[in-house]
Amino acid sequence: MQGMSLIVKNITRLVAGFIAIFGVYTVFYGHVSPGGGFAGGVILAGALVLIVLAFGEEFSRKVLPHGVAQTSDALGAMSFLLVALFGYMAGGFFVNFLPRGEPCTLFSAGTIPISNLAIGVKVGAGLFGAFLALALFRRQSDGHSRSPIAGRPNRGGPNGEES
Amino acid sequence: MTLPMLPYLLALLLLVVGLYAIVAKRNVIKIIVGLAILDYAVNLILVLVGYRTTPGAAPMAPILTGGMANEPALVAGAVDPLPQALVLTSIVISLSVTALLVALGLRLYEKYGTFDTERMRNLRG
Amino acid sequence: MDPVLILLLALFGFMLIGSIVAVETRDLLSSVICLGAVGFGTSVAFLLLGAPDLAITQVVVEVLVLVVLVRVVITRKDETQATSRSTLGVGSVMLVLGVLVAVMFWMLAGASGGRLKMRAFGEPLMSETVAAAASAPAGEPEMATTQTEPGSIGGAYLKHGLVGTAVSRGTGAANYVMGIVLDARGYDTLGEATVIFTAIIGAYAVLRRIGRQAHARDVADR
Amino acid sequence: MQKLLPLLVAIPLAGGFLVPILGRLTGTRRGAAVLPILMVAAVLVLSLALLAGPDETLVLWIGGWEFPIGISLLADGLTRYLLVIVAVVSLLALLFSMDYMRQYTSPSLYYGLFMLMLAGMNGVVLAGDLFNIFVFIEIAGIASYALVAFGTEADELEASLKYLTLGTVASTFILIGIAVVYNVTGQLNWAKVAEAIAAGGGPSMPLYVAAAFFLMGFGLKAAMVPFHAWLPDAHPSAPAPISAMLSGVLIKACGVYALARVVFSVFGGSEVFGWVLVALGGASMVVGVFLAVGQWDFKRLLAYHSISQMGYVVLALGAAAVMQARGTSEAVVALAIFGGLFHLANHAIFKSLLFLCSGSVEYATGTRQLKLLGGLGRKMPVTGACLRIAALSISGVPPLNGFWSKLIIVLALVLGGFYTLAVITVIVSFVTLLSFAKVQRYVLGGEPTAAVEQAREVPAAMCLASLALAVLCFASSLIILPAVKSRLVDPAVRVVQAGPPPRAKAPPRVVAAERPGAVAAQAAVPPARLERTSP
Repeated sequence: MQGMSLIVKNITRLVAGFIAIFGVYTVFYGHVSPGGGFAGGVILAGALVLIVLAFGEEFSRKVLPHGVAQTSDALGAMSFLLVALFGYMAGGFFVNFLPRGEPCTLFSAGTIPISNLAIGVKVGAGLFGAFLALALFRRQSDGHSRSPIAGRPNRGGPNGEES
Repeated sequence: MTLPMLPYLLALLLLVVGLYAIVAKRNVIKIIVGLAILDYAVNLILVLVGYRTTPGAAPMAPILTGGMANEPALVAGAVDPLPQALVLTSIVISLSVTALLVALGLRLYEKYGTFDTERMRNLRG
Repeated sequence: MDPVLILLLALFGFMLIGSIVAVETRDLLSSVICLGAVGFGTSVAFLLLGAPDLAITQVVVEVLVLVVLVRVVITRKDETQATSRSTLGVGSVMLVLGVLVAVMFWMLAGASGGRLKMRAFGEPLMSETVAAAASAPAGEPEMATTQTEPGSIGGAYLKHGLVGTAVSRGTGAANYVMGIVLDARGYDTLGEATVIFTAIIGAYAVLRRIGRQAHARDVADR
Repeated sequence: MQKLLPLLVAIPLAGGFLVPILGRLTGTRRGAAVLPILMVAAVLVLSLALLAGPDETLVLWIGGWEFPIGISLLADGLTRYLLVIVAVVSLLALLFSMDYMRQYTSPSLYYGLFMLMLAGMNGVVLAGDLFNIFVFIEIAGIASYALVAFGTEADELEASLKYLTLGTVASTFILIGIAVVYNVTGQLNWAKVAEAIAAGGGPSMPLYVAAAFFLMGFGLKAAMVPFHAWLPDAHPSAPAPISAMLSGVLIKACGVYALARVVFSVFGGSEVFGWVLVALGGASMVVGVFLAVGQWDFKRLLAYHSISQMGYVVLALGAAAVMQARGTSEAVVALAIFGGLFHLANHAIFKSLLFLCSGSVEYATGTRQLKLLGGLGRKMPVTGACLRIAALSISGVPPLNGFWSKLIIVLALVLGGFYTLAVITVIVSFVTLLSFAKVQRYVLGGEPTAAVEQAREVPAAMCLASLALAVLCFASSLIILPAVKSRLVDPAVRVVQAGPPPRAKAPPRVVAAERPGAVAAQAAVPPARLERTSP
């Protein structure tokens, strides 16, 4: 996929960082203000999607390669499960084992910010990966564009296993 | 049938529009549209269930601001947070379903060169 | 009358019209864009109903879905007109559905039901309280006689969820919705994260270039 | 003991998250199955330990939250019974997959989705909360939509699209039912919903609306007849071990189990619900079998039989509810429920065996058209023998398990006064026999056809999985022995029969809820937190 015009690229350069920061803010302040890990993760994915749309797919490989997106998707989900399992060791499945703190401050609510972070990473990486797979999926006939799914011919799939 | 029941009726009508799209339209994109409308309808019904009128004031979101001093007012007036938590989950689930549906639609387009399910073999019945 | 209700009814009207246009229009791109409009309408409705978390989430999800759908639709020329099923079959199905919804609404909104009646808009069960002497902690007898509990889980959460009591502990999260989503109902959220993970690897699986390998017999010969 | 409950979901979930990553890192093909098999074996051991444990209702409030706020996991007799069925079929299907899935690419995605589907089913069966049931049904559902399309051929994609569309409509209905229930009762925990309904004097009008939505939703998931359109497309399109999972356990865990739970344990299984279930079950039984007779696609034929056989289960449960409302003796009601649940287990065994055999046949010959097959009995002796056993079992030939469960259902129907239904059940059983006589004649009998010339017996792991299920076809007949029955099935029967909590006759017993650092509070558990336990 080709990038868009210079105007779009410049505006994206200006805006994408802010969108990403807003996403990070939404993730970290999920327990004191509206938002949370999921919304923040989608915003992060949105920032990456904007970069891909403006600069083209080749550029996105440098920002966040597809394999890394896939792996951090799974790792994010796994770390959320780990938060639950740490609670399991601390007394019970999903036990909030960290101190509650003072409400309305960043360091409060025990494990909730950690869970938010895990979900933010998981959703951001996962949706970006899904976007790459879906929006850049091409018919087999126009082989000039390299979709992330059909990285190389004769490769089994996105996992790149031997076929 | 008092007026306060009307929002539920309208949400149910939205549900019917979504079902109509799925039953009547023979196109993958229209099915995506129909399922999305279904999800909006059911999410709205859930949030409507939790809404609490605060006389003479805007509805109070279940988020504490300005320290613990405001907590009693919040408990007395805020809308129900539980349906909101359920809807948050439901939105994510419908997003997931849409992602999978788009993937299926793309593959079907690749096979048939159309989104029209009339031209696909097994989906006519 | 609650001004929120009037605004909401107007918004629902807009959404109904938008969704009908989205379903009926022949052009797929217009259909997708109308769907986006209905989605943003939903988001505004969430905001009106005191659910800013949902409004934010709905907006960002809608943007992402819209970007993907628009890309899917504009990069693929579908010359065939969107066809419909036979009018008669669809008509009869819709007639049945319409009658069903009318009957259901009548059953829902009818005053019958006594204690188990449908609560009207704006008056959820949580604003009522039930005597709950039994559920007061036995260790605090002075509370056991006077305690009343909200009528629903949500009400109980609003009351006890933040700081906690002897019966239930609190999360310490000022955003009650996040407190429920990530702590009290964290197990549901684990399920939710799993759903999205499943859908994404499912999409990868569906989008694989080559699904099958050489015929089984050749594989077995190896 | 209840400390173990989360592991039943957490282990397959971890498998689902880790297997795709490990697949990326190692890239081996056959090795991809090792971790899933170990994990499912662990789940099976845990399920068996639960089944062997004392018959009491285990409740675990997750995260130390308690009523009314938190989510609970709940394991009673019915749950344990289903957990074991799910784990057994999953383990054997995985074993079968090791060689069978070499026909497909990306095994790590396959095993990841498989584990997620298993996690979803275990989650549904363990959930003590209506919304939690919905979430885990979605996990199992989405994994199965993707698995149906795993071969990415046009047919499979279309079947998956149809399945996904109807499955999502079903989930939407379930969610509306949940919304109405929450509006009316203010509770989501189904035991508490049941209490609230009983306290309010039985289901009110709005609750009947909720029940209608639940019936439509779970009926769609269970492919009961007016809602069955997706199943004959979806089940045959999946890879054979997944067909075995879908027909063998998924429609049971996400459909029939949830249906039975909502109808019996929440709404109290009154006569109205009983007749609705009888109508759904009877229609499925008859329509399914007559549609199956005309099929020439091996797997499609099996899929129609799934509709028909699940009809038996739902019919038996519905008849039990009607009998209970009419005041028929408790023993007959228990017999009907036992017949239904016994048939549920039997169907899981013989239908997954049939699908695995169809997979073996397809693996060896490359076709599943009955007219192209023939003479496989000689070419593939093990698969042929397994197929024969399964076919006799599903058609209700003694001494196999299918005979006993059908006999018990017919017996219970006769004792309960449903003579017409009993006759219909017997007729459907004969038509099933006819249909499988056709399968045996065309697949096993006759001279080897051109497609079969080159066929040879499938690899050892596939044979082993089929043989294990064939042995189970004989072994599960033992359930009719009172000693085995009282241990394995009776706790589940009691759960269905007892209905919602107030009708439970057992005295309440405290099951200590898990609460970290609250030993003092635990010492004084207030009466509201007492949990119902079976005797």
